[in-house]
Amino acid sequence: MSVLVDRETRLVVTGITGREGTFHATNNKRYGTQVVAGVTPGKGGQEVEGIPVFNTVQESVDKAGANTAMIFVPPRFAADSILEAADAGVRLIIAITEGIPAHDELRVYTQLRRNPDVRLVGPNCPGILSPGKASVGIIPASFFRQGNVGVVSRSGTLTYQIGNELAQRGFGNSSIVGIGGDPVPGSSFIDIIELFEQDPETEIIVMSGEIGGSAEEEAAEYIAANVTKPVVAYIAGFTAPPGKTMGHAGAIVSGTAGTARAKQEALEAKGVRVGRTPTETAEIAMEILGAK
Amino acid sequence: MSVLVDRETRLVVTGITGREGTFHATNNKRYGTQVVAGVTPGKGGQEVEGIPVFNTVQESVDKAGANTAMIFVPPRFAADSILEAADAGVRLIIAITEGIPAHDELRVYTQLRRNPDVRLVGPNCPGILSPGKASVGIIPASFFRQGNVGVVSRSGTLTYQIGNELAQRGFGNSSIVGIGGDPVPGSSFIDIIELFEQDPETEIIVMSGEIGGSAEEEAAEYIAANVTKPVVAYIAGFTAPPGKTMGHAGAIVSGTAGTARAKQEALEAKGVRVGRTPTETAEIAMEILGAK
Amino acid sequence: MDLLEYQGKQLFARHGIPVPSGKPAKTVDEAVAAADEIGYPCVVKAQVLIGGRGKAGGVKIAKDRAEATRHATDILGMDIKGFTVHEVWIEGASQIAEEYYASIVFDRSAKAPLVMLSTRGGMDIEAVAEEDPTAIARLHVDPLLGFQDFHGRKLAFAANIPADLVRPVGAMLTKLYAAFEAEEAMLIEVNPLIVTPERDVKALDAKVTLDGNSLFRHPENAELRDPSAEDPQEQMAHERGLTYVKLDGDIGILGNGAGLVMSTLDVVAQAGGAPANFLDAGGGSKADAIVSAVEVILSNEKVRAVLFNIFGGITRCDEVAKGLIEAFDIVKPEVPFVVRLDGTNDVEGRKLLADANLPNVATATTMNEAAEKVVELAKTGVAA
Amino acid sequence: MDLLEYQGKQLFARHGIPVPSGKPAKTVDEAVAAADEIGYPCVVKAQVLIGGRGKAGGVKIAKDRAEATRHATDILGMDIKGFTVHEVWIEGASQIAEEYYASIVFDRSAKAPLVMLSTRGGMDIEAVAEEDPTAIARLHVDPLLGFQDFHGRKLAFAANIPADLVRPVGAMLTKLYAAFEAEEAMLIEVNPLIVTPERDVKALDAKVTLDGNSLFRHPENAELRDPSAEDPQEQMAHERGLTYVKLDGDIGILGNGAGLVMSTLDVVAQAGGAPANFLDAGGGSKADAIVSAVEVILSNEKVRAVLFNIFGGITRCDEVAKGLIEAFDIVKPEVPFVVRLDGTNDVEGRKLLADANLPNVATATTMNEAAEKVVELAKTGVAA
Repeated sequence: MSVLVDRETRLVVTGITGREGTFHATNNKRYGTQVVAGVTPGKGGQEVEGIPVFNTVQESVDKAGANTAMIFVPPRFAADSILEAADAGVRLIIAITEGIPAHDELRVYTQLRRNPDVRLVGPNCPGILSPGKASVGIIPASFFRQGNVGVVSRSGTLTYQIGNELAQRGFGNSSIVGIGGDPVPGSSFIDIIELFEQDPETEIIVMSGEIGGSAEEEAAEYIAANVTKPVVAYIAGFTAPPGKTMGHAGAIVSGTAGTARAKQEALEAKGVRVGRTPTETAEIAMEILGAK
Repeated sequence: MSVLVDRETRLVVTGITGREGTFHATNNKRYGTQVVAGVTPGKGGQEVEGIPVFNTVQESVDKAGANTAMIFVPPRFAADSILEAADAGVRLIIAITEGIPAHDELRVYTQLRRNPDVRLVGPNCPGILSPGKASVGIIPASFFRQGNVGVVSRSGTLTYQIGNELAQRGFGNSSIVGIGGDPVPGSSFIDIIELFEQDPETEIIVMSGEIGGSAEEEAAEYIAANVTKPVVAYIAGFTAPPGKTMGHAGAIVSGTAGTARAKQEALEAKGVRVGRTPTETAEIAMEILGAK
Repeated sequence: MDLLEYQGKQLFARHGIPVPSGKPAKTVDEAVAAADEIGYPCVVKAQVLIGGRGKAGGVKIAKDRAEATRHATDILGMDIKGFTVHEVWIEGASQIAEEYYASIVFDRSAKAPLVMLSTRGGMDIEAVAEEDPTAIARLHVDPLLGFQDFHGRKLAFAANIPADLVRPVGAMLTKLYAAFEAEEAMLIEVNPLIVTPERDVKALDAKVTLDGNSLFRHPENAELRDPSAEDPQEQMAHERGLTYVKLDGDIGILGNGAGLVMSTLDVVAQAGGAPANFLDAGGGSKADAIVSAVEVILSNEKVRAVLFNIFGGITRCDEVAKGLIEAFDIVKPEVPFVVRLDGTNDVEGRKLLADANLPNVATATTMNEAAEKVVELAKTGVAA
Repeated sequence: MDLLEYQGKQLFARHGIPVPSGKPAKTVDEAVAAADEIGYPCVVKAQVLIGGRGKAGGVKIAKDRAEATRHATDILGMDIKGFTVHEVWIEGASQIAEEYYASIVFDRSAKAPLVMLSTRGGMDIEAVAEEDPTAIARLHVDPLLGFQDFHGRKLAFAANIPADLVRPVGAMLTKLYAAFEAEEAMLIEVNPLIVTPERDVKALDAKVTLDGNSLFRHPENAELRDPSAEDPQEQMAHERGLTYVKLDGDIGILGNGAGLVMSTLDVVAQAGGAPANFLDAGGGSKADAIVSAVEVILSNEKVRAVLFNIFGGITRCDEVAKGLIEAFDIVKPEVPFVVRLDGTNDVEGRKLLADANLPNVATATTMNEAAEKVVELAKTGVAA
């Protein structure tokens, strides 16, 4: 088992004819993901590396049976592309695009929330990897192998770093889910932790957070109330000075709330162990798995 | 029993300090309805005929326990007033106001539909009367008495006409519900017929429709599939020339669909008897009740 | 409220929707001056609030000034299905490669705007809809989310618009929707939406219906109502805040509430009579509204008898009686009246009427009885 | 993107939000001319992207020209918490009867705009929030429905705004929300929102943060970025499309992905070092981006050692290695580098570096090892 993407995933890639879209769609396909379609308006009927291209997401659903969409269009078109995928009946939408206007994200989130059957992961996320089954997005899949650690992270490269630390210690992953660091992520830590809790393959959950917002604090409450599996956390941004933007819009620190320290304390208060570095985080996970 | 309004109704009247608002709120109270509050922004703390006035609907809910709102504000403020009532947790909103812009109605309808706990009746409707229990709106209540005929109607005065025809023949009403003739009514024939079907006091349902739209045709389908009680219908507008507006925005005839004839045929095809005049409609109802 | 074609095009232009340029004209001189300014060939188009003007000879191409003069002379003053042409619109002739159809309708049944697109424009779209419903792509829009770019693509691909036109046609739909929403329209229809040989997309016609209830938010649109295009009686009623529709018969009808008035028309027709009008005096009618209503009804010379059918709710019967008494004092009608009063304050109203003892006014206690009486009076001048 | 006060007020004015009139000035002469034009008394206000300028002496009332000259001279060039004042805003002095607080925040936690209103304006709102949270009325808005009139009333009554001001304050909130939405703001704050003795409502201050990602839709706002208000290194980075934040330490940091870079700062700090900057080279960094990044990092003279921490995903390690080699060729850095490459094409990247044999470049296989090495190098110039 794993969460969200697996051998049943039938992926449509919007923006497939762009340079990056082609590169990563091809990578995902090569990994073994069923990439059944691409969408680029006006290029319907073409093919990209053997993947048929359609004019609309609706066509990719009707004709190629797509059930998952990866959004790879430029930021100004991404909200429209996500709404199109949802309208076409796609149940899981994974938005890689970085730099989507925050108000676009807000509109999309508010609209999608009205349909509980549709799940958005991202935007501004590296995607989802279920090692040995399917890779959707830009996670360098060859570094990870199948196992029992579920990883959920707001940061792309930090996800790889932590996954890699685990891999070097011999641990594999059920799934690695990047939820993105944008102001309005489609899925929260809680949403993904809930899935890992239900996933039989996952034995331990590693969550990687960062400064800004309150998603980690909310996850702490949720974990204490609902999660039976061990959770280990990492928080980036202890060194960030207050009031400075650190690249993610999600990383605006306002006052004390949202600091790395506040998040660490909130998690530890609920019994979640927090590693001080990616390495220490991996070591704690290892220790817990060893102790089981 | 009865539907929607009864002795449990705790009414707040928005626009209570207006001339018509005061007149009808007082009338409703005199009939026995629990009129617990009025709302006029800036006039909180005043009283209207012994009814306390609040600044916001929220206050009327919090302090006077209002559970039903009657909207009596001028058309340009009505959409806002309906949304305010819904936001304040009022479960039943009865909008009397006539002349609300159609796009306002559309926004309100779309927003309220997202909350299945809130029901809007109207706008541009005469209100709801459950004889002997409560009267909310402008229906001349003294003409009607308690009984077993449920009436639902798009037109105000036509409702009184039909109710009166029944009363003259000795029949009373469980409830009389005006749904209004506007482009986007909050409740449809189907919504109210569903309630009458479940109401033990109601033995027969009279629906009064008119030209325009397709609400009567949709009701015919619903009745055939879901209603066990006898339904008698009346349709106004056989003499209306196509393409002419007859006062209600709801009464724009386009082509053949939406004509009185088409509605009559749709209803009769599903076994619903249609009276040619209000008098004949009352006679059919009488005949069915007598036959029972 | 329906707009004339050129008013619709001016509204379109405000929202950045490409339309041919043109000028309105009310006289032949104005029309020829406009044609000279626009250049030849140009099109002289009758401005009337009714369809089918092309077939009726209300749209003509002018190659030169002589033709422009001739067409303007022919069309101005022309009668099209009962509507007199008071104005023409002169516009530059467009090169047409394709004729499409686009519209946005306030769909009451779905309770959402419905956007439609077809490549089969330039003809009667209802006939297309009947003959081949799949030729028209349709899409409902969530009014709180609004029209999205993908909606435009979805419609365009579904309607088989050529790939190079998907983007401009989608952009046109986006702007039409923005106009529909911003101007609070009930209908926006473009037939034909043309493609020029240069592959530009333009609205060659414009049918716009606005929501009369929203005009307080759109003062510039409220001014567009063209009284000269309305029937004089309807215009008088409108000025007095009454809802009045003129019909072909000889029995004047007044009631309160649109449903009851429609029902009254039906009952009168069933009794063998022919209603002369629909008149809804509205909720809460006061005496002076009744006076105005009587004046409007009697301004139609065909009227041979008048039926008042009132069931009081928000309207009080005593107010109606007072208004009727006052109207008789002012107007001194020569035709017989039948009055039926029921509902709020009916006892008081009936007593007022009885005390006033108006000439030629009969009363009735039911709607059917009232209808029968007035039909008889219209035929014979004597109540049955 | 933060706006200066006067830019925020000009944005407000575009949306019909009442603000005092004024003029910006960059020199004392300009300031005095503006003061003469506006009239006395007027206020000379430092324009800096940092709060607390009042306490720092950056806001002064001028009764006459002599005072205006003195204040402009004092304030222009002044340092406020590390920000140099390059510009002042001269505005007419306002009569103040009441000072309120209003703001709209893009609330990430609730995923909805949060509107706040309080009668306790003119002071540090965070202090008010801590001392008496009930003094601030709060309301989340459904972004698809938008701000409704009743929201304004609800907030105004909840904040105990006097009855005569409920309508104008509500109208102000409606306009602020319209501006928030139309301009795609992340924050709009008015503190104080004043009531004049004539009971007019005005925005006496304006704090506006726009969403940098949306500027392509707002070209007029994109032009407001004031490079002179930014740190020179940050400005250089911005021009080159890099996300760079200057910090106080001496170890230059480059990584790919904000999370990894933040983590790198933490690990360096834990190892006893002090980072000189945050620099995210972004996803898919190409060689020339790396060259730019090295230039930006080294333009900070405090930097004594540089750490490259790359975990390739969309970024390919060979591209990073190529960029580093090219940068050494162009910039010829004098400080030592530690490079850690993992992820996509890491083998190729490491080989390129090994073959290039750059002077003063050490490699590391883990993040911790890299951090320890660079801290040691910054201290001693020699790797541990």
